Amino acid sequence: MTEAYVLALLPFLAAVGAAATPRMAAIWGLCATLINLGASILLAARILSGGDMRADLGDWPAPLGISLVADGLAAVMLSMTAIVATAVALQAMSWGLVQPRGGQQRSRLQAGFWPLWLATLGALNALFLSGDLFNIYVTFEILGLSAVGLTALTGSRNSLRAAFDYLAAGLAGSLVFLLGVALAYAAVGRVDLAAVPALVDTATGRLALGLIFAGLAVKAALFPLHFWMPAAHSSAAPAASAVLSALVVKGALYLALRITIEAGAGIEVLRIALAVLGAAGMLWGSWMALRAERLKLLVAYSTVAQIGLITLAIGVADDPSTSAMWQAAALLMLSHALAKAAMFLAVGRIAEELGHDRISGLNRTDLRPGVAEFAFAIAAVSLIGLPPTAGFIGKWLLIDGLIDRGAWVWIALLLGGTALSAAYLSRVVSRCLRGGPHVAPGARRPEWRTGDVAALGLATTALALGLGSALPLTLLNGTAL
Amino acid sequence: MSTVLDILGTAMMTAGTGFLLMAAFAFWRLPDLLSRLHALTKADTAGVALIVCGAACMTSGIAAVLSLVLCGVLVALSGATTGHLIAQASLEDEERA
Amino acid sequence: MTSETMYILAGVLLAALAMHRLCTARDALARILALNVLSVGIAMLMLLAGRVAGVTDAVPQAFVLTGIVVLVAVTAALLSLAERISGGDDD
Amino acid sequence: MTQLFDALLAVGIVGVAVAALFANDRFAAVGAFMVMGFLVALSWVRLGAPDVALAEAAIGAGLTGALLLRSARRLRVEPKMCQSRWSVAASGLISIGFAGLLYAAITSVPTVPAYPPLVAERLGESGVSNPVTAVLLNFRAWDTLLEIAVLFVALVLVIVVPVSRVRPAPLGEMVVPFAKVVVPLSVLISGHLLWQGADAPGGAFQAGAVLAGGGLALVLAGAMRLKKPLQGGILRATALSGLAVFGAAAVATAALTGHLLGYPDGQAKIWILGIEAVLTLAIAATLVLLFHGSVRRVPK
Repeated sequence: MTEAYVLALLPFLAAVGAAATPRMAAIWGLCATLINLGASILLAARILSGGDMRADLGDWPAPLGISLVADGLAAVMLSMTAIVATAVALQAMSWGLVQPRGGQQRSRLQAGFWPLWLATLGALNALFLSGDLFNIYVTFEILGLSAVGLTALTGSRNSLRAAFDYLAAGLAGSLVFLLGVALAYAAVGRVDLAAVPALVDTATGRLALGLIFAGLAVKAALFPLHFWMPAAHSSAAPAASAVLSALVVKGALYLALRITIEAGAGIEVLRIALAVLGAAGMLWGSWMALRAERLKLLVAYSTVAQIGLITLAIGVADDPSTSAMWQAAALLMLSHALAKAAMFLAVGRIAEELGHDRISGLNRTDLRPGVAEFAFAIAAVSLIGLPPTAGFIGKWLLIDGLIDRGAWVWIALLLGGTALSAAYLSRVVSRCLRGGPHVAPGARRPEWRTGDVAALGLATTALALGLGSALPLTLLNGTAL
Repeated sequence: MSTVLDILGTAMMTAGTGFLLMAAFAFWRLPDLLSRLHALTKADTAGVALIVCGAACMTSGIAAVLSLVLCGVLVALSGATTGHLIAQASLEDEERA
Repeated sequence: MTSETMYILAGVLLAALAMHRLCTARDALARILALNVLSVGIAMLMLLAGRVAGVTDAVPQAFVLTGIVVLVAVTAALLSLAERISGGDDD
Repeated sequence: MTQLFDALLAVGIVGVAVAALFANDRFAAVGAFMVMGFLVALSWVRLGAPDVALAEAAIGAGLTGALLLRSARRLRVEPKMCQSRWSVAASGLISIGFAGLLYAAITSVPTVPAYPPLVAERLGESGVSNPVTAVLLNFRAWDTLLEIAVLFVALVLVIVVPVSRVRPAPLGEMVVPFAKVVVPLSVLISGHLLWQGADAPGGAFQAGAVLAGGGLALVLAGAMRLKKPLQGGILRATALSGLAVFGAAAVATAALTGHLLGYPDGQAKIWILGIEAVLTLAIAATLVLLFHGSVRRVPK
């Protein structure tokens, strides 16, 4: 479990280092991110060869102590985080955070970005590894605070307002979650994850689960509790938006999936509620994305829609001991993280090149589409779920399972959501990639930057993951149920 | 002996509580800052001092009495100082206005 | 009615009143206050849930202590964001 | 008799909470919130949880109250939006239903906590005899480490989003003598709380909060001006040292025993006291900085 210890602890230590020595912050950040990537790969390899791992911190067995649990699902999430983290770190290294408006402010942003970002990484790792509900509450608080810090970094009026609403909503969500934990403690007398199955038996326990899910719904920006999210995600700096949208909301979604797996059968009402809200969110988010005028806002609303899709997948998954449909949700999370991070990084690059992010002004005659537009298009293909991307495999698993059950209503909703996502994403892609008359013959191409490598690399990973989806599926299959 | 001390202590604590209640009432009813401060600081300090003395009568052991006295002294010190600070701050505000 | 029941009622009322205020208030300070009151209510319930035969369980006590410290940190962050928005000086 | 006291206290808590939530005047609301904190602390003493009561009085009521008071004047009062009566009524009804549900849920099952026998069984191995300290710094030290990380992130956030700084009080002739008494006392009390935390109510968080109170007295008296980069730097380094030292201790324990935060046999008390001593200073520094805001260089 050395890898798990490294994953949980190293980012925090590096964050302190980055905060203490602002000039070296980027070096701390890059080193920690790379070690984090190595550790997560090692951990995944260990789990593939040796099965699940478990460590009692301080050698105090649960429920008194806290256990770190590393199974296939956790390994998939950790690797996803590490890959996106590497791309984000590369981007932030090469490009800074915002359009520079003054040396001092820029350096302050740089100095603030790395500690906050490393704390986000550490909180995510700790969350994915944790086997204890109260411990998870604390990781949520770190995650919420550092994500808010990332939102507020640009210092503009809009981002500060969005950050305040984000933090207030996030705190309300985690307090509701904490109330759920308190009730869970009242119901079964302990708060480790292994106690979740027993919660289903009593009314108090079911109310506890309901409150826990309500808190998670706020944190994951599940429709109709998504009100804080589009503003926060669209007003942050691009590297920060990528982290917020690709990773931070995944923390809550992961936990929702984990708890439904642990609880097994017996939470039918909750599952149905999740599926219905998920479907509603998918349709609403898609509709808003269709009407959005700014590119960043479109991508942010597309996140609302995709969260809806993932929640729908969590909701319709059967009892995990009998069916493997929950793996579709995990795979969709993975592909969404890669594609959405690529998309936000690409959008940041496009906006930088154009000087604005209005969709109507995307096709400029004096500028040819560049690498960023290409990355955006690949990411869009994965988000829509066209073969051979990971998004396709996820949706295929989901629809396959639904066909077996004959749940035609859900299938229709899924296909409708897919069609809508194709519609709003092609609004952008068609404008970006259309050659032809609107590009003047001598139009320049944007220069290559190292930051482009990050966006393109992520998008390609999302594409390649569809071909190599056997690997995450093998990992997930090993998850003990 | 102990009953005498008990009665004395209870009486002092009751009186102290009365003082505190009066301070609260004054804070609620008096019209402006300075008169509120005037009522609050004195009645508050006296009330806490009485309660401390009353409690000291009812406890045994020098350690408990000492910490009680410490509480009383701290309240007296900080009450006086903060009252002074608030008054001075309001005076400065008035002069500036 | 035992003492425990009365305190449980107090905790429940704190949580519910704070929720109501959180949903209806617009003022930033009022919302922050409501969140703080909510957490006190939750802490009260957590302590009482762990009270059996007149003894309070030590583990929820530790939870509540952690919660208090976490909340003061988040409150400070919320207040500094709110002050910055009110201040009107964005650089 | 005690039951009457409990009833009065419970009613008082709810009444003051209503005042804190619904008062029109901001200062009255914050004042009521602080009074509520102290009453709640009193009720927790009654419930046999003195550690938490100390923390609630010092941090929950005291420091949070001070923070709110600091902001109450600075925050712009937002114009009252005309909320429809129906939505307020609906929210009220939902809250009443929620309260009923919550009450029924809490009281319907007799809780059988899994922890007390485990804590009792393992307390001897934990190195301290105060069960709350044993849980916080040994059994569930990972929670505490992450909690310090929360403080760290909040500090970074406050530094990134700087606000205008606290104006020291006008120095009157009473302030300096007062600070001369209070600051040494706060150091003394915090040291006492830290040391006694091993066996009796107290510990790093309470001690840190008391020390922070002394620090704030210094700042408000104008005796400690964080404008000087040196003082701000020392304070900031102290604040950062909490997470750094706790994290380093975790690494060291993993290297020594193979278990993250598993202290070597028989040395638990030394490790716990060492970590707590650093945490006390770090928590105090963090809280002072959180209250005071960060150093903001105004270009002039």
